[in-house]
Amino acid sequence: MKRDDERGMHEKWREYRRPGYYEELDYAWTMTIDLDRCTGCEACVTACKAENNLPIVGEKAFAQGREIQWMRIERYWEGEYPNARLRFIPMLCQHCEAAPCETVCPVTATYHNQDGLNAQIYNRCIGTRSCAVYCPYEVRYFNYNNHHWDPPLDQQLNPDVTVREKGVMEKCTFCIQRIRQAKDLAKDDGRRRVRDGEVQPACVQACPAEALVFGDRKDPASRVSASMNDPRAYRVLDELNTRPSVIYLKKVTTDAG
Amino acid sequence: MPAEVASLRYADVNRDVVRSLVETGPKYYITLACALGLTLVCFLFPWFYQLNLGIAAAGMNHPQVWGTYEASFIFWIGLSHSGTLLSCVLHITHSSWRKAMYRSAEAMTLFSLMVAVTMVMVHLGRPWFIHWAFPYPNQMELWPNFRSPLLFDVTAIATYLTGSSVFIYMGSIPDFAAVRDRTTGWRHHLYTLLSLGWRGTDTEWHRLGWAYTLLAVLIIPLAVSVHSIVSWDWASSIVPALHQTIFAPYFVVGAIYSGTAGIVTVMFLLRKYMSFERYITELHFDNLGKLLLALSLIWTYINVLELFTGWYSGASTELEALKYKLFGYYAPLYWEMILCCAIAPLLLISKRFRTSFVPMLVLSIAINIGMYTERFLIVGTSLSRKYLPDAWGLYVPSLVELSILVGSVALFSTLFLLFVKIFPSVSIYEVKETLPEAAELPKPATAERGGVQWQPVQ
Amino acid sequence: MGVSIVPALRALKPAALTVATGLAGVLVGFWANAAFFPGTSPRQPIEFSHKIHATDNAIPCLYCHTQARRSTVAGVPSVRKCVDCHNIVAKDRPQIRKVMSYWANQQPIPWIKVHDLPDFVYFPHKRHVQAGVACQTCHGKVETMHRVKRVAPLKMGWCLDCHKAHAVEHGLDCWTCHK
Amino acid sequence: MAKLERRDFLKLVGAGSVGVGAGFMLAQSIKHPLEHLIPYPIPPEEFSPGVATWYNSVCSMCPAGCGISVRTREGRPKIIQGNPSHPVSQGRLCGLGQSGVHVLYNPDRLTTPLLRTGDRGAGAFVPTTWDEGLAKIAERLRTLRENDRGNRICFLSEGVRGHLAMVFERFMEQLGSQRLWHFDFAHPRTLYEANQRLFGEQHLPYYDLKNARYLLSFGADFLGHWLSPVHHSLGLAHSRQGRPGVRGKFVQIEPRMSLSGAAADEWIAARPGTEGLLALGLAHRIVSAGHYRGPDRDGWADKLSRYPAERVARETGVDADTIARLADSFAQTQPSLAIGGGAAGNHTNGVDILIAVNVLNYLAGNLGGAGGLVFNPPPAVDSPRRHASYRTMLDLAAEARAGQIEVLIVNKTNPVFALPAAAEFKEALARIPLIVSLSSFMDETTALADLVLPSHTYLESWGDDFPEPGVGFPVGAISQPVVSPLYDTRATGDIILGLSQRVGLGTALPWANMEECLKQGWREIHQRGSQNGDAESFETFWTSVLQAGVWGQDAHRAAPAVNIEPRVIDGIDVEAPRFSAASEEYSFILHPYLSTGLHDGRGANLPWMQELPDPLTSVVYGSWVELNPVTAQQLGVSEGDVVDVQSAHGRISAPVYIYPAIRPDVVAMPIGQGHDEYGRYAQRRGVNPIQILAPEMEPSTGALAWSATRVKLVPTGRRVKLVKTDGASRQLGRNIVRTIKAVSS
Repeated sequence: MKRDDERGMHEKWREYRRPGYYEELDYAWTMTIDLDRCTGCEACVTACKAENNLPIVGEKAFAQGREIQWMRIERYWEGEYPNARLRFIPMLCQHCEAAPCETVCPVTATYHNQDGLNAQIYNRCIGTRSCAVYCPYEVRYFNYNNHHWDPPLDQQLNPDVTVREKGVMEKCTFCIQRIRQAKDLAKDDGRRRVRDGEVQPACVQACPAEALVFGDRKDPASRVSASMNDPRAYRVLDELNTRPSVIYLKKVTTDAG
Repeated sequence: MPAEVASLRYADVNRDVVRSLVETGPKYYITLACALGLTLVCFLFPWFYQLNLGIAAAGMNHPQVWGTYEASFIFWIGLSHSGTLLSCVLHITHSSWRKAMYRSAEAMTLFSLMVAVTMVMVHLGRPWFIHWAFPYPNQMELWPNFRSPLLFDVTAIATYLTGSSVFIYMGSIPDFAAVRDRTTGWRHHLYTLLSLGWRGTDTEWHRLGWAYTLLAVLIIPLAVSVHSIVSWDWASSIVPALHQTIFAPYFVVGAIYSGTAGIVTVMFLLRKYMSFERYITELHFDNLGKLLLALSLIWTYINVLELFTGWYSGASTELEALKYKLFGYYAPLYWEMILCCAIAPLLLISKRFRTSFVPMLVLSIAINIGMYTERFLIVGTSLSRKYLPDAWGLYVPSLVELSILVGSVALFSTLFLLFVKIFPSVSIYEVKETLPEAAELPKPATAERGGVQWQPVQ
Repeated sequence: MGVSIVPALRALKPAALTVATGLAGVLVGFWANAAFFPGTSPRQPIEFSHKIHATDNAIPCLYCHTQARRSTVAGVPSVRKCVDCHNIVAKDRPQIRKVMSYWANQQPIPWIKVHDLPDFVYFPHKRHVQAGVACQTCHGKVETMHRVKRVAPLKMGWCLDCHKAHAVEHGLDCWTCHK
Repeated sequence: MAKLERRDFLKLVGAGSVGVGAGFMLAQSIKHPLEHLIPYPIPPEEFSPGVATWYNSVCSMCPAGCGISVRTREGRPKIIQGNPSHPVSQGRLCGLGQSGVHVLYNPDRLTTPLLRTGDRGAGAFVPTTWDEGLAKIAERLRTLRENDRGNRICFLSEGVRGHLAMVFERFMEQLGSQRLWHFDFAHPRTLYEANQRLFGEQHLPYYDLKNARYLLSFGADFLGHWLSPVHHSLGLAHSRQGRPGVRGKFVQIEPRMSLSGAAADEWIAARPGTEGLLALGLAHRIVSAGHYRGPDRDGWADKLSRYPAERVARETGVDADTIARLADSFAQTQPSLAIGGGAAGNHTNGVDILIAVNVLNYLAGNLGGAGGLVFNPPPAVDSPRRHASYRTMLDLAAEARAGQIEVLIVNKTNPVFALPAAAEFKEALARIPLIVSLSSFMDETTALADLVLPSHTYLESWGDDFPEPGVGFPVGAISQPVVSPLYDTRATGDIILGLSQRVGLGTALPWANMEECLKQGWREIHQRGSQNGDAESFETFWTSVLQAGVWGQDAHRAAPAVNIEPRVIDGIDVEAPRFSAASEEYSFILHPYLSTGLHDGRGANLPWMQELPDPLTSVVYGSWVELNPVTAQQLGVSEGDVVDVQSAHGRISAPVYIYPAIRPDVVAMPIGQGHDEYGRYAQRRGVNPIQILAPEMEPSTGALAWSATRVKLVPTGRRVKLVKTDGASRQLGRNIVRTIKAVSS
């Protein structure tokens, strides 16, 4: 096979468009979210903020709808009192295999990488925000201004993650810094591949209900593969054919009894 | 042919047009100063504030990440449509009534395109990196994303801008020469340069005629494609109410519609304030009125169709988006749009209305307000009602946005005011073609082939 | 009336010439700054000579930059590391006295970064060192320099050239180097 | 070429120089700013730059006692995660626990000892030194002790466990004072009492949610904040999806849907205060339907005959069919588990209610086995029962008013915020001559102090913790400093030990600092372990405990044969709940609940917690009043309308939030906001519903019955925009959250 840079643009394009291209990824990082386990406690939301240098935007920005939550919990009510029920669903970047955001970015600041991740390159972003328009999951967040951390809160910032400047789109990366580190460690150990469970994004790590499972779906023995094969598995907005890498397991309801 | 036109002689045309360039009253300067000041205060200052602070200066939020800037962008692109496109269509169909108005219509195209490009800059989060959207070899070894409709946009608009500039310039060369010959001092030098040594020989006329017609033919599909491509920014998304195949024709029709209305406005102002009463006449308003009526009917049809497809889909996503547009926070704007763009233009059925100048001005402005509203609603409501109800939101433009909207009009006016003092805003040579005097002259031998029937009197 | 553009050009010449000179000046100024004040070799608080250490005394790079093999950063040696040797060696040189005064006050030496990558770049020294990339590939012949000078442009294209030449695994993926 | 004129030449030179200057500046302006490379004077041994180091410790954000792992880079903590080896948190952690880094790095931390200068409460303090500060208080303590007036010293601490509690205990003992109290607003005092009365157990049992197949929760928001939320989440998740073919069912009974209610399979809104009645109604059904076959069956049948389904249905508002269904399932689906707490324990009949809930566990045979109540062995270091009830605090206030208290030491507890205005605690504090606060923050109580000796945060200090309730076997963990102190503060233990040295308490507190104290304490634990043949040296043991972050013993307590004496059975009854004020005027029952992020208000100064959307309403940065849609309609208010919530003891106003899952006769408000002090993130934000609570108490324990206040609602006509993240709250048939019906087993 030719090296990546030796192939012409057309050759590459043809390859990207070939059905099954994404099945041949290095890894196919996948997350499953068991809605029957999820309690909506938002530990994952905090973990994400801590790990990924999400800004403290302040009350005013919240009132304007400019909060940044790579991981958020959506809540949907069903029924009326006394039979009202509340359903939670954690929503984060779905790392779609056919991501609408990837086609629209004019500068390729967002693209699909060989690990099946929907990458967002902050320093390439020019801020057209079209990816957020195209994203049906609304998980892309825009930096409307530069953010400030009252010192010494800035000392908490994770040095492995860029602090985003104004005018840049950002979103969940599946904690790429942790994936990268796990790969680094694997290489240090002389291993070719990362072991199952070695990478845990912050939200997965934090979840007190162990509702989130993360791993490589190409590895049939991984926990996430087992989880994906649960008959309850489904994808949100499946009808849009975005083919997300985040797979939800249906919430179980019971008869009275 | 209206009487006022019939009474014109070549010399009158020359004198009137050159006068419009040379004689500048204090009123002009005051207007220019106002426009310039308004551009500064309402456009540049807020923009710098926004560059400094970030898009936080605007009212956009999650999930409504596009706002008035994007709406203004489509609006200005739309406004740009009629000028050159109409001019080209009328040129190749030999519609002689075009000749008095096409220059300013083309200028409108050019300047609204420029303003549209500025709106893109205003819209971007990091406009200082906009060059990354252009394909050029660079040390990062990266290319833009050719799959992106936004990149199609960049290409289409850049092409259209180039085409329109060349078109308007080319059509002006004989006029520049005419002005050159009637001015002195720095103006003479300027027009000497601008006219590129035009002498008015048969060969020159012949070549100009060919080039002009060729360009006209090329620009027509280009103009249609530009707004189709702009519409793909929306239509190729999967946002409910935006993801529609009708969008390309819808946008093109809307664009021509608002552009034509824009021409009416500009015609009125030129006629009134630049003393072109004898050139821009009831005939023009009548014809433009007919065009407007036709366009308004097509536009209304597509709007009804949009409602129908939304309802017929039966999908909650489409229905909710439609419901929000029709009855939500911005419902008054929707009905205002319907009033301005679908109902009011029905007045154009009456010829008396079409040939009365002030009512036409009012209507043309109303249509453009309505069309701006349309664009605002497309951007400002659809994104608030996407797939996940939990993420629904509300978008209200901020003061900075509104100010920049006003400022963009001022910017356009400034550019136009400068234009009328540099370009002959009524085409001298083409108007002359329509005069009775033209018939008296011997036809040059090239006329048969080149379609140019007249040669200026030196 | 003549139609020649020559008189017009002549009339406009002085203005055009002024503008052209001005623009040419901008280029010259830009070039002069980049060429004569490149900032690639800042004056350090202590005139530390890599030549004396690495060539004359043959101290290997990793002796002081101990982290390069294990960490993302190469590690700048602690003041104690300097003092460990200079307690004995060349105690009376003026530059060494400066080091000792930092040590006496337990102050860090405020070295100025010569090789500075933007914050959005993830550059693990250990990956490169473990892959056998010589320090000199990116840092130049530091061992011959009295004052360190950046010789590589440290631009993205430059990184990519090397990644391509060595067919680095996923060496062209943005997320390999950007964080 | 034409001759260049002098003027033109000058013009060109001018233009050229301007151009060169501009170009030069342009190049200069796009240059990278100079950055420094700062070495360590002495290289740290614990970490190397660029490589993360992990430390295990214990979370102190709430009393659950989760084990944590802190990732540090270049000596600075970056993120807190659960410690996978710790049986309580098992590698998981809640949002509040993760916000611990914001306690450490809080910009509003007190950085140095402070001495009051102006009037009390005026907020005028000057920095002072530790020597001066300690000397000042030590002198007072010594004088009081020497004059046998030691009892005039009062020590009010947050709930602490382990050796720190022991140090406090000895310190006060040596001073000759009995006035040592732990005060936590949310301490489940009635639960302890109920367990004590029915089972004779001092310690709370371990609730084995993990193995239960049927869980009945009476008011306990065990996923939100009750006892050990992280552990409970793990347990519930496992009970549902951790066992192939078995899915535990869970029913929640509470007037307002809590986080746990939202997770429940069935949510039942019984009338507030009647949870005990409902439990006994279920018990009646269990016994009368023959599900219970114990030897004392007749006694129970007789006793429970007073709770027929009709009566219970009438009084609780839960229909008889549901009662029968729940009771049958509860008794037949084994193992099952009933838990009670939260609002159900905070009524005037709270102890009765919780006893009634335990009766269910007894009757269904849930005691001692997997999936039921597991009685805990005593912890390795037992904590004294020092939790102050509301009555204790009232007594304290009375004593203060009577001038019987001369020195008050407050350790990180905030009674001024967490006691109702009706207690007049703040006014009582004014009568105490010397108030010393050891808080890390300027909270409402600290603002009234004369001397502030700011203590380290838990991430900077030594300590240990023995979770309560335990997990069924002895567990302990050492909390170690993960960062060198950021400011001129000292660890609480060190302050007390330093004081005791200055006062001359000598032998009882011989340690120089907390680390020594801990080491000695853990040496004893190690020795006890060594007798069982564990022969490693103490140093190895110590290091291994620090590294693992946890120590445990495989010593499950044999299930005690619980036989409830007939006398106790006879005593079982639930009184009708008492609510303050008349129901005619005050027509709603106020249901204050601990906010998920802010807990009892302690999290209000943490920006992440302020910005954490409330799990159920998505509101951030403020207070709100939850109303049933029907109630809201009757009052003519909608979301964002500000209403006055008036009790007989005060009033507060907050915007309305329409909450679909709350009883129409109940209004709910989150606790946590409404701080006057406590730093920039907490101040002047929302209201504090604790302030308007009626001083109703559970009579036997003196616990504040904080669910027993009646209020009326008066719309103010003002409107605000409620700051929340949610758009629309219904799915509109879009199938976003999909469900699947369980095949009933």
